[in-house]
Amino acid sequence: MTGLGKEHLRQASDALLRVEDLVVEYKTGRGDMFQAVAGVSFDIMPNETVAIVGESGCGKSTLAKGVMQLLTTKSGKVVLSGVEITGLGKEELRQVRPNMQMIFQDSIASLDPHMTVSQIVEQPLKVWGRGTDQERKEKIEDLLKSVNLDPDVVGNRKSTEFSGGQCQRISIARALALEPKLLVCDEPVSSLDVSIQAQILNIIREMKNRYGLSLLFISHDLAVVRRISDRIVVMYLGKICEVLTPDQSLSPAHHYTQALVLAVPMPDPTIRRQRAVLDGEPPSPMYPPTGCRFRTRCAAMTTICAEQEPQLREVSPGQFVACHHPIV
Amino acid sequence: MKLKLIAFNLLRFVTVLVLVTFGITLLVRLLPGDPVGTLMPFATEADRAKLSAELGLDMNVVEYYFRWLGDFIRGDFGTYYASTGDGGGAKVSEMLAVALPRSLLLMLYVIIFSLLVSVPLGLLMAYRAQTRVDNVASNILFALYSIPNFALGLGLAYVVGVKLDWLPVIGYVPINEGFGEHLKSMILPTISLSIGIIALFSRLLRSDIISTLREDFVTMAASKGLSNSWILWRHVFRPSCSTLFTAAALQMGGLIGGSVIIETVFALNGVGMLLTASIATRQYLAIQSLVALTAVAYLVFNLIVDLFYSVVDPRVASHRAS
Amino acid sequence: MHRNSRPKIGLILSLSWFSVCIFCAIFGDFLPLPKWDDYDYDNSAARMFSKGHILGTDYDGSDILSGLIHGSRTSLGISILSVGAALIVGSFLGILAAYRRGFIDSILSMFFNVFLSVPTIVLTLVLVAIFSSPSLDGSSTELPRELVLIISLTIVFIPIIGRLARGTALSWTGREFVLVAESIGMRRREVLIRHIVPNVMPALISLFVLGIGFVIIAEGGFAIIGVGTQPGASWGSMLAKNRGELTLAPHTALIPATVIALTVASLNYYGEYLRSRIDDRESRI
Amino acid sequence: MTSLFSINNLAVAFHTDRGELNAVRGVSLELNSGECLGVVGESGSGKTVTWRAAMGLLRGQKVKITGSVRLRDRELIDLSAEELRELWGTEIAMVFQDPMTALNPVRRIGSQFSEALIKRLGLSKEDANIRMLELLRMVRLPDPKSLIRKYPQQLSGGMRQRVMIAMAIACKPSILLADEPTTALDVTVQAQVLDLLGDLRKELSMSMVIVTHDLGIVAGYSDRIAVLYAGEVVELATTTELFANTRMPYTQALLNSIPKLTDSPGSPMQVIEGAPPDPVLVTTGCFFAPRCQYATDRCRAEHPDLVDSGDGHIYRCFYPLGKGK
Repeated sequence: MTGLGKEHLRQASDALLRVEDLVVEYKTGRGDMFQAVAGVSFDIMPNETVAIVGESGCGKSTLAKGVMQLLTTKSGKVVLSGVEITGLGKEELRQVRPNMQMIFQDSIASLDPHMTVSQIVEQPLKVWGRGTDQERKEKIEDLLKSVNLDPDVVGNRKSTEFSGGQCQRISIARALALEPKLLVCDEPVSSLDVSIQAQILNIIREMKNRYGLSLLFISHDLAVVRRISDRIVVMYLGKICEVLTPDQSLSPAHHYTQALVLAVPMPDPTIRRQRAVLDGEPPSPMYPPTGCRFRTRCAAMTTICAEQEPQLREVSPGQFVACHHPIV
Repeated sequence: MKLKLIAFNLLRFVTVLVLVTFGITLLVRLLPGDPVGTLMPFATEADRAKLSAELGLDMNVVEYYFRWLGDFIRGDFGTYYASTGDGGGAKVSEMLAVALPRSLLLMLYVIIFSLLVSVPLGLLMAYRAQTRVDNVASNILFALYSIPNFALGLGLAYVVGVKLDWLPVIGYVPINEGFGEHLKSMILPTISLSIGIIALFSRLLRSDIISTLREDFVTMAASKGLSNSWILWRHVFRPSCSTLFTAAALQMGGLIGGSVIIETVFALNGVGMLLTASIATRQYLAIQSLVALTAVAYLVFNLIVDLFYSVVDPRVASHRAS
Repeated sequence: MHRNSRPKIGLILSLSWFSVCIFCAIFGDFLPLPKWDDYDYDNSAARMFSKGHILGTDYDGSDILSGLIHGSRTSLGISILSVGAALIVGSFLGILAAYRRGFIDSILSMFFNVFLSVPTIVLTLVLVAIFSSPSLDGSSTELPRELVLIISLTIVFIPIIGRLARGTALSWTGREFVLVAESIGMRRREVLIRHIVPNVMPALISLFVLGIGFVIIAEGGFAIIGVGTQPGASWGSMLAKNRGELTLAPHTALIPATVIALTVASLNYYGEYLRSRIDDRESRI
Repeated sequence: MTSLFSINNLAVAFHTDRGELNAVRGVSLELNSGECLGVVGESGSGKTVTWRAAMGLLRGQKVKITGSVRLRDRELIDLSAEELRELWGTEIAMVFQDPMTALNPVRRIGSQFSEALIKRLGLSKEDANIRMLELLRMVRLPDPKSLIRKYPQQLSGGMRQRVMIAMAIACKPSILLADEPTTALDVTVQAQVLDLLGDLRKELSMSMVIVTHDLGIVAGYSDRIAVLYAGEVVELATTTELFANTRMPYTQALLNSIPKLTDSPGSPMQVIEGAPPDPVLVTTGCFFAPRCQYATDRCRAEHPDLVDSGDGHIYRCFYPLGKGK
C-alpha cells in the first residue's frame, strides 16, 4: 500500500488537481472511528482523465466526495488549480465550487423530483446569477442538445418521467452549466444497461473534449475505465496499490490488480476461462491488516509484507506499484 | 452492544420523564386565579396557610418540583380538596385506587379486542390485496375510522342499550360484583373505542405485509416449495408486525388518560373523568399528579416497545445503535 | 405499490361535500334561514321537514339546519386555524431540526417527545383550563371560548406536525440531489427552501387535511366533557347538547353526528389521496 | 440430449394502470438435461419474467400467462398451486440476484435453511442439521457451525449468495435457475461464485439456466445462449457459434458496445442509439428496427419470425449477418 509514497505525483504547478495524503474517517454504529480513505495522494493534469478503480468498500466514492469537500476530511491537502481548498471557510469554499462539479451513480436520485428539467439545468446559473434570462434560456437549450436531449420535448417535464440513462444526461448538462474545470463522475454508468452505458460514456468523452475538462472517473469496472481514462489508479481498502496507464492494465505489477483483471469474465468463449485467483473477501476497513493491506489474500506474501508498508515506486515508465514483490 | 442500546433508551426515558413532569409543574403554576381562594373560600386562616404551604406557593418552582417528585415517587399524589371549601378532602391516591383499575381494564380490553380483530383482518386484506374483499373491507374500515368514537358510543348505547336493552348503558360494575356483569358493563365502551383503533391497526398491518410480500425472500421461500400459510406465518408475519406493535404501545399509553370522552359518555369514572373534574375545580396537586401519571404510563409503554425491539429484532439491534 | 383503488368518484364526492361546508361557513349568514340561536319555543323538538324548519328543531326550539350552517363556521374555523397555525410553526421547526442536525435537532426532538408523551386530549384540557379562566393579567374579561380552543389546539398540534415534518425532511435531506445542490454552491438556506420544503410540503398538506378531521371530532369530545364551545355553536356541541335526546328526538343528535362523520370522511379521503400520490411519486425514485 | 424442460410460445401480460404491459411476447426455449443454458438480455427484455412465469412464481399477481411449460412430459401451466409447489425445490430451484433481500432479515440462517429440509424432505431436526452443515461446507463456507447462528446482515454479500446456493441445492433439484446470480457482487467474488456454480453443476449433474445481462458470464459458463430483446427470443445458438457467427444485428451491436479488456484503450464506444420499445405500446415490424443500422422498410413493416439455419442456430431477422449453413 502507498504509505507516504508520492513518486507518482507530477509537477505540482502543472496539476489542475493535486491531492496529498487525504484521510477520511467515518463513525460506525458502535461509535468507533475507521478510515475509509487512509492517506491517498494523486493528481490530475488539465484535460486528463484519471480513473479510480476498486471494489466496493475500497473508499473510491468517499475519496471523490472528499476531493469535492462534500464531507469533512480528517487530514491531507486538496489543491484545485493552485488553491488549497481543504481548510477553507464556508464562503471561500462556496466560491470555489463552480470550478468542480459532480455526477452520481443513481442518476434518478440526483435530480429533484418536483423540479422540471430546465429548472434543474438552469439552477446553477441562477444560484450564481450568470447571464440574463434570455442568455440562460439559450445556454440551457445548448446544454440539453449537447447531451442529445431535445429541449422542447424534455424542457418542462418532471425528472421522474425519465429513465436512468436520460436522467444521467440531464445531470451531465447540469454539471456543465457552470463550465467547471474538473468533472467528478462517481460510477456514472454502473447501474445502466450496456447499450445505454456506451451512449453516456461517449457523451462524457465528447464533453471533455469540447469544454477542455479534467475528469475524475470512479468505477469498479476495469473494462470501462480502460476505454475512457489516460491514467488508472487502483485502490484496495482505503489505499492506492497501483497507478498505471490503460495499455499497461493488461500487464499489471500488483497482485490485486492482476486478480481484478483475471476475474473479469471475457465475452469471448475462445479465451480459456480462468478459475478465480482470489478467495474470501476484503477484510473490514475497521481492522485493516498491518503492513500491506492486501497481504491476507496475496499468494506472494512474505514476512516483510506484514511488518512494513510498501511505498509506491516506479517499476516501469508511468507504472507505480506499492508492493514488496511486484510482478515484473 | 445491546446493553449500550438499552442504557441509551433508559437514559432518554428518564430525561423525557423529568422534563414532562417539570413542564406540567410549570403549566399548573400558570393556572390563573388565586389557588388558595378557589380551593378553600370558607376555611380557617390556619388551614389556608397549611394549603399554601402544601402548594409550595412560598417556594420557587424547582424546589417545589423536587418536593412534589419525592412525594410522587412514594405514591403520595397529594390531596383532592373537598368542594365544601372547608379544608377537608380525600387523598388523590385513594381516589386513584378506584379510578385507575377502570381505565387500565378498559385499555386492556380495547387493545386485546383491537388486536384480535385487526390481525386476522389485516392478514386477509393483505393476502387478498386489490381484490373485492380488500376493497370492501378497506372502504368499511375507512368509513368507521371517520365516525367519532363518542358518536359511535352514543349510537351503540341507544340501539343496544335503550332499544334492545341487552347491555347496561351507564355505570361501571367492578369485577368483584360478578365478572359477567362487569364484562357486560365494559362491552359498549370497549367497542366504541376499538372501532377507530381496529381501522388503524389493520391498515398498518396490511401495508406492512404487502411490502414484505414483495421482498425477494418470500419468493425464495416459495421457490423452496413451502406452503403459502407456512410462508405467511413463519416468514412474512414477524418482520411486518413491528409497526403494528409500536402503534399498539402508543395507543395503550394514550388510552390511560385519553379515553376521557368515552368514560364520560358511559360514566365509567376512570382516570380521565377524575382528571377533568380536578381541572374543572382547579385541584392543583391532583392535576399535576394525574397528568404526570398519564405521561409516565405513555413513556413506560414506549420504553417497553423500544427495549423489546432492541433485543428481539436483529435489524433494529444492528443499525438502531448508530 | 397499492394503487389507490377507490374510484375517482370518491374524490369528487368528498371534495364537493367539503366545498359545500366551506360555502356554508363563509356565506351562512346570507341564507334565508332563522337565526341559529333564536329559540322558537312553541314548536321545539319538531320532526324533520316540519313547517319552517326543514331539519326540525331541538328541545329548545333552535333550528337544526341553521345550527349546522353556523356550526360549520365554528367547527371548520377552529380546526383550520389551529391546525394551520401549527402547520406553519411545526413544519418550520421540524424541517430546521432535520436539516441542521446536531444540537438544534436534539433540542427540538426532545421538545417534541416531551409534549407528545402527554395524551393529546389531556394536554388540551390543561391548556384550555389555563387560557379560559379569567385571563392571565388578571383582567376580568374571559377569553372567547373559540379563541381558547384554537390556541390550545395549536400548541398541541405543533409537536405532532413538527415530529412528522422532521421525519419526512430527514428522508429527503439524505437524498443525493441535496448533495448536488450543495456541490453547486447553494447556501444552506437556499437548499432548504428550494429543495427540502417543496418536497416535504405534500406530506404536510396531507397531515393538515387529516388534522382538521381530528380537531372536528376532538371539539365534539370537549363539548361532551363541558369544555367545548357554547352549546349548539358547533357541530360537536350540537351533538353533545342533544346527546340526551336519543329516545325522544334522536334526529337532533344523529344529524350533527352524520355531518361530522361525512366531513371527516371526506377530509380523510382527500388526505389519503394526497398521501397515495406522494407514495406514487416516491416509489418511482 | 433429451429435453428436460421446455417453454413454448410463453406470453406474459401484466395489468397496469397504463394498460396491458407485454413483458413476454411468445418465447420458446428448450433446456436439455445436464446442459447449461445462458439467457441474455438487457433490462426490460423479459428474461427474468419468462422464467418466473414458467416456474409459476407470478401467480399471486394480476397477470395473464399463456403458452405451455413442460417439465419432462408434464404440462405445468395448468397445474394447481399445490401440485406446482410439489416441484419447487425438489425439481426446480432458484438463486436470486440480490443477496441483501433474498434472506429473511429477522431469522437466523440456520432456522430458515433447515425448514426446507424438515418440511420438504421430512428429515428430523438432527438429520436436517447434519445435512445443512454438509451443504454449507459444499459451497465452501468457512466455519458453518457458527454461521448458522448468525443473521443475514452479519454476513458479506458473497457469503449470503453461497448460503442461497446451498439452500437451492438442498433438495437435489434437477434444474437450478440462477437469476442474475452475481450482478450484486464484486468482480473477484463473482468469479468465485461462478466457479462454485460450475463445479456444483458437474458434481450434482444438474442442468442450469443462467439469466444475466453480462455476455462475458454466459460466454464462459454456458453451453448454449439465448438472446432476448423486447420480450422475445431474437437469437439462439451454441456459445461458440453465437460469438463466431453472429446472425442477429442486435446481438452484434450488443457485442460491439460492451467494453472488453482486449479493446484498444481510448477508442470511442460503438453505440446503439435509442432505447427498447415501450412494452405497453403495440409496435409493428421488427422491434429492433428503429435502432438497427441495417433496417429496411420491410423490417419496419413486417415482424420477422424465428428462422432455423439448420444446425440449431436460430435468429429473427430478414437480413441476417454472418454465413448461413
